[in-house]
Amino acid sequence: MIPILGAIAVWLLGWWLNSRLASGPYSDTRMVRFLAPLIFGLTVIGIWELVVRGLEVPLVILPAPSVIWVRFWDSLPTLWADFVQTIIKGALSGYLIGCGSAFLMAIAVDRWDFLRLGLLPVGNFVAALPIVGTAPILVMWFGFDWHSKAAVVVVMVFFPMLVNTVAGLREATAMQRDLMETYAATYWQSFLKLRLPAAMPFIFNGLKISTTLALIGAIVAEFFGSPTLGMGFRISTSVGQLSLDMVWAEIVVAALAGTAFYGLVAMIEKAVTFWHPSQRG
Amino acid sequence: MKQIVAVLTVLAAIVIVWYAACIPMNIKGVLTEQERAGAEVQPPSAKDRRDMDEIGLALNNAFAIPATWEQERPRLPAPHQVAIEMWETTVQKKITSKRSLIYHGWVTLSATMLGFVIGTGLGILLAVGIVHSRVMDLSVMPWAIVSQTIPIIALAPMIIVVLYSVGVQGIIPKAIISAYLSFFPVVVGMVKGLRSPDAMQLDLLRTYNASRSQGFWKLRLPASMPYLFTSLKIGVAASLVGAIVGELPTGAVAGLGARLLAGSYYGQTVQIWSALFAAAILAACLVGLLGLIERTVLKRMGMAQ
Amino acid sequence: MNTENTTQPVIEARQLDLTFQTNDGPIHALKDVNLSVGKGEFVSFIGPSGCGKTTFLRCIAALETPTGGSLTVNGMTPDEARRNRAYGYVFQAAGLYPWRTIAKNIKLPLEIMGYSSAEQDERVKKVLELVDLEGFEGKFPWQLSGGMQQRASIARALAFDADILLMDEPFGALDEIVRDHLNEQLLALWARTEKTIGFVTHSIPEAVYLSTKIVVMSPRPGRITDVIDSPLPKERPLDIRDTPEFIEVAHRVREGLRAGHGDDV
Amino acid sequence: MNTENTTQPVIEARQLDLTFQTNDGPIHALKDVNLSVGKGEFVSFIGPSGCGKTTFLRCIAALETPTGGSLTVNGMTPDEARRNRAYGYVFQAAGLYPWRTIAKNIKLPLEIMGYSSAEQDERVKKVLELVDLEGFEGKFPWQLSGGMQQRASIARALAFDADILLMDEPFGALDEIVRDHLNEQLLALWARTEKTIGFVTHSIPEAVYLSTKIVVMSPRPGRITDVIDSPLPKERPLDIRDTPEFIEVAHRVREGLRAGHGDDV
Amino acid sequence: DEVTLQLKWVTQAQFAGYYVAKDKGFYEEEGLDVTILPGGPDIAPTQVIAGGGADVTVEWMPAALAAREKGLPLVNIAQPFKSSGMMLTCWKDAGIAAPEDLKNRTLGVWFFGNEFPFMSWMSQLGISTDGKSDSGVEVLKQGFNVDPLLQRQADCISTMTYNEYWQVIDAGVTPEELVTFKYEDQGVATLEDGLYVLEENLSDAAFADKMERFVRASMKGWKYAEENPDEAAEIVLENDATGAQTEEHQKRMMGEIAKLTAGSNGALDPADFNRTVETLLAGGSDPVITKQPDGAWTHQITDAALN
Ligand SMILES: Nc1ncnc2c1ncn2[C@@H]1O[C@H](COP(=O)(O)OP(=O)(O)OP(=O)(O)O)[C@@H](O)[C@H]1O
Ligand SMILES: Nc1ncnc2c1ncn2[C@@H]1O[C@H](COP(=O)(O)OP(=O)(O)OP(=O)(O)O)[C@@H](O)[C@H]1O
Ligand SMILES: [Mg+2]
Ligand SMILES: [Mg+2]
Repeated sequence: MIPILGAIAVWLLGWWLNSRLASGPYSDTRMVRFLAPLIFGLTVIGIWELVVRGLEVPLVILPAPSVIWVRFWDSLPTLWADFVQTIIKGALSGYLIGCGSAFLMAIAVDRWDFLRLGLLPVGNFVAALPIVGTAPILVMWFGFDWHSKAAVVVVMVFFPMLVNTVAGLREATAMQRDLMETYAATYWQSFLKLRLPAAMPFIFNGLKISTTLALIGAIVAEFFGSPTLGMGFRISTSVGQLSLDMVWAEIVVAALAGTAFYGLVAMIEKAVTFWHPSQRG
Repeated sequence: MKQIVAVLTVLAAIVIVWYAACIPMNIKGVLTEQERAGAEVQPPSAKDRRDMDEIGLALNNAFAIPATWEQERPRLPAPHQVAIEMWETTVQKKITSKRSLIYHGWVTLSATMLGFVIGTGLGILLAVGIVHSRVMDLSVMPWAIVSQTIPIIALAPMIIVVLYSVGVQGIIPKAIISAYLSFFPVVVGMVKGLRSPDAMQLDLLRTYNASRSQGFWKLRLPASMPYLFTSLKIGVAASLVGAIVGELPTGAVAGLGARLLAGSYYGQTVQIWSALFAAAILAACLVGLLGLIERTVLKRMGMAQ
Repeated sequence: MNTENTTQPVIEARQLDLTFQTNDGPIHALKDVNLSVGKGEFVSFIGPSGCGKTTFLRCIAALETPTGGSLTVNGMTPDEARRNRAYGYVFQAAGLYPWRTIAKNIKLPLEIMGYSSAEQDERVKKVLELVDLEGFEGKFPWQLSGGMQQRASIARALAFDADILLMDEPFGALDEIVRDHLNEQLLALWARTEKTIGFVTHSIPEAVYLSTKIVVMSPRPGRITDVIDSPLPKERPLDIRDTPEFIEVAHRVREGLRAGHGDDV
Repeated sequence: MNTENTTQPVIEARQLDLTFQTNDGPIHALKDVNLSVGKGEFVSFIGPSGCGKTTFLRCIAALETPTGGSLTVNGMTPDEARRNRAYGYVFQAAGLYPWRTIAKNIKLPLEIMGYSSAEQDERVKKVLELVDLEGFEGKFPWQLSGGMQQRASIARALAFDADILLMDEPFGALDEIVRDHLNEQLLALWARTEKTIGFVTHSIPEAVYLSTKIVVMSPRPGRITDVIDSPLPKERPLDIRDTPEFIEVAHRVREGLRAGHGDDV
Repeated sequence: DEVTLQLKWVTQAQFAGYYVAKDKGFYEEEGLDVTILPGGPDIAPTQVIAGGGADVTVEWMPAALAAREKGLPLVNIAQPFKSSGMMLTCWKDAGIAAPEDLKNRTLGVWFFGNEFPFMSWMSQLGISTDGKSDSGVEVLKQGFNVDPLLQRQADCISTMTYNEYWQVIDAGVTPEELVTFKYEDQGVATLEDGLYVLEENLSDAAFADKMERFVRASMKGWKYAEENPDEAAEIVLENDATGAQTEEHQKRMMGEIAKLTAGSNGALDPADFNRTVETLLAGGSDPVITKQPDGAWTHQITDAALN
């Protein structure tokens, strides 16, 4: 009972702190933008810990954050090896190949209207193929190692990236295009000097969406066959062994890696599209 | 019109590439079968063929090429095999039959719809909270992004077990996973949409001394409609994936996910592919339906020109 | 000179100051602004871009909070006046809600202020006549030309009985002929209703033609450089613009503007 | 009358027709347009909204293809002239690329046309002086006021040596003082360079002040209702606007406009 | 009384006894209303029972003992399966004839708690599982089908005598092309498909009574299934909601299952238990269990149920 009351108290405290921050004089500063979510996260973790302890939730159902934390530090080498296998080899290579080829394809689609009309609807259809169905097929085709994971990631990120880039390349306003016309600019001149820069916000949107997709794709694909290594492998094996603390440690790694990856792309975006109103605000 | 021609051309190209791809993909299996049936195959032993180049094999054993489109358990089924399987499991089966894709599609669809309704409902509520409360905006929004980096699909089995433990079974666990996946796009889209009124439109209401709820119903909500529909379309596709994922670990009970699993379990590639396509067609229909609703609603609101 | 002293001031600014805090440092948008506007006056604000015309109008309507000095409207703070629904505001762009028909757009303030449905219909009919838009009730904004949209937005501001009408370059996007026509109509309306009007414009003839008082402003920091009380009669046919009085006032405004402009051309 | 007959026409339209096909049926944007513009002329187009001014300018620049009649530029088709880089076009909105600094924006056409880097720098410097924007080379468009952006976009059109300058309401968004100043500068530039200029405006005084020829248009379908050759001398101080000749021309333009406007006010 | 049974895997003849007991009304006769929950690839039955989602579960003993060490006190109350059906199936033409030949090969293994017998066997053979070498094998986490073998991505894969082996055969491979190593023959067999409940529940007399009736009816179902394999297979087919199972495969599976249940009347043979524990304790560097389990089985239920 006391831990539950404690949990409620933690909740009220976190909320009160954040309300103070949000309505306070510094509510627009970077500090608050960083602190508020942190306090929120800590509040959630505090409640989690207290509820798990208070209700005596069994370890095999939901481990407490402190237990996960201990497991995380004890298993760093394993987690690192899994991270390299899944994120670096599987997700990252798939991300680069997928986004790269989608970008090239987008240029072709942009160049030939026929392709845009024909390929995009088909592309949307293919994008709707659920990953849990494609992953086993790709594992069958590309083997058990990271290559098949990269292939799954390529399939997952290709179409979101394609659709965004194509939309972006059409983003330049009629007036901006007309200006290029009056200069009698060639296709590639107007591509490089107008359409590509104008497309950047969209391209980055696609790149951002793709970061989380890549991560999820690489992990889930490991459920359908893998070497005895990797985050997806570890998660499913650990569930079987009832090592739920290990499962959550891997999830922490996934969340950290995903956030860092997303943040990195968002930072590059800020630098590249500094001129866009959404980045100036 | 031009669009139809273009789509058909692209489809034709895909089908041709697909048929061509069947040859190298399936040639090894076909040769093994042919060898067992007594045909003369170059080279004769499966072990020798193991590391050989598929295209070379196909050229050396050209007689086996037609068989690559007719295998019972191919690595890559030919388009017509998938089409026939889909035809047989939809049109030619009673829809109440457990072998009917329509039956399984319906099972998945009902979980999808429930999850979609829950997910969008929560998503919209959260978006309203974020737009109206700075505390929520500051503290919750970043975590909504982090939540998407968690491989929920990997957690699906655990979620289902945890729900078992509180006595929730059947359609609900699937719907919850599907709600989780559709929730995020709706939050992001609706936050954007509810914030889309420009300063002038907001100031106008201020000069009228309108209340917050009047501002919501008369300005923010209608202004967010186009965004809502865009995110609903993304959300419904995600919902479907969620429902299918939720069907996997609960065992091959029913639904398209169970079909995928069973197909995979018994090496029935044709069945996997037809379930896959059924899922994609279902997604396309849902998105198309939403598009239709979008057009009528926006037209009635005067926002489609 | 004619109205200011005879009636109690509706808008009264004393040493008004407003500084915006931005990432590039503070911007002094209004400095030491003193102005007194009597009931039923038509005040035009004119000045180069960025001199604070819009900002001043927004302060009056309580959309911006001054950082110094005092400002009263009908003897209250602007915010109290806002809560009493004292203002009809016409923004520079028409700003109609695209999902509402013209009639529904005009009804928007009426709905918010809780008018009965019958009263709403009646008022919509009346103001649509006033701005020559009968027959367009059922149309959506994008089905109208820019000029018609602007008229609809004026109708919206007239639909409820605000004492004070604030208009921020309402005719900026229109061509001269349409503009002349709307100017005439606005004057007629003003004469009929005795509203107090604050009007921002870039056009010297327009300012002179419409106003009882012309406020010339200059930027960096935004301040009032000249307040000209118009000697023109209340009754103003379009060709009053060729009279010597008119040309003289226009000349004075132009001089005031030029002085304020300085190096910034 | 002064220039048209002495030089070979630069722009020659004969029975020009343009119909847009839209979902609501065809729109007849230009009908039977005949116009001949000689080298070095300054032609203004004036007319109510939607009368086809922009469309005609776009036809000249080969951005729109006429559906009937003939149009030659320098004796070639507009498209050939475009490929010879005959045009400098200034759009109604500034249309600077937000990811380029002012200097880089002005360099854009120069890069495309393959000028050397040294030449680019030199020209940028020259045109920035011309439009009074020295010191702003490194700024991004959104760091400048609307008027400055518009001037930068004029500088961009002047940076390369196009024979023909087409300007679509370039000063629409500016206040009167700035506008006067830019009008003077444009006239000076025109006198110096002997460019042929096509200029769209809504302002009668502006049209009369700048042009050697004023084309009055009217809508539905868009057509030319009057072509007025200005009797004003080439040398035009600002106060020429108070001369009787000026007022007379302005009056004729106003009458032409009013006739074209008809019921559409 | 209501009883929820969690299966280890999808609906198939492997669980025929329970379906027969339900279908034939044996549970009803005992006054039980039994709900059978099928399992799946990522459902851990131990976790389900820990969360209270089921009263009793079908599980393999290694996983159950591992869970017990993790602090989840599972107790075996009945053991319908006498022998193990697990084996390793290899290509003969890869040159594999004896367990020693496995070195330097690629092997497909099930994980998710099913890897324990394999790990024990390898450590008994002195073969490491860290990758291909003269003294080690490369282990793949195989999915739930036999593709890795058919596609020759692995030289050997895990199969069950009653299921995956026949899928390989169904794919057109002849038994002569294959070499199989049954865990039973290698002396590393562990007990499969037993019935497990939570220890604390057993002290509740009402629960114990319910389980007695449940076990009695289930064993009746099993024996009925052994005697009428074809009918049992059809009952299973009727209960399969996916419609993916084929009659032929299920009948054959039933035949194989009958061989595994044949030697058991439902009561656990302590000798089998001890052999399982020994095998697991021998499990190399990362053993499944580290100490002799205590109280992991009981005859309390079977004694009451079967006598
Ligand atoms: N919200 C704001 N934040 C920061 N600075 C502002 C803000 N609003 C206006 N300013 C600045 O205050 C000054 C006055 O702006 P204001 O809009 O009142 O000018 P204006 O006279 O209406 O100009 P225009 O004729 O261009 O509409 C300008 O320098 C402007 O940049
Ligand atoms: N791309 C187009 N498709 C269809 N109709 C068009 C198109 N461009 C212009 N129009 C129509 O052609 C007519 C002439 O348009 P145009 O833009 O030339 O007018 P304008 O004289 O420049 O008007 P404004 O003063 O408002 O700029 C208008 O009725 C307009 O609606
Ligand atoms: Mg303003
Ligand atoms: Mg135009």
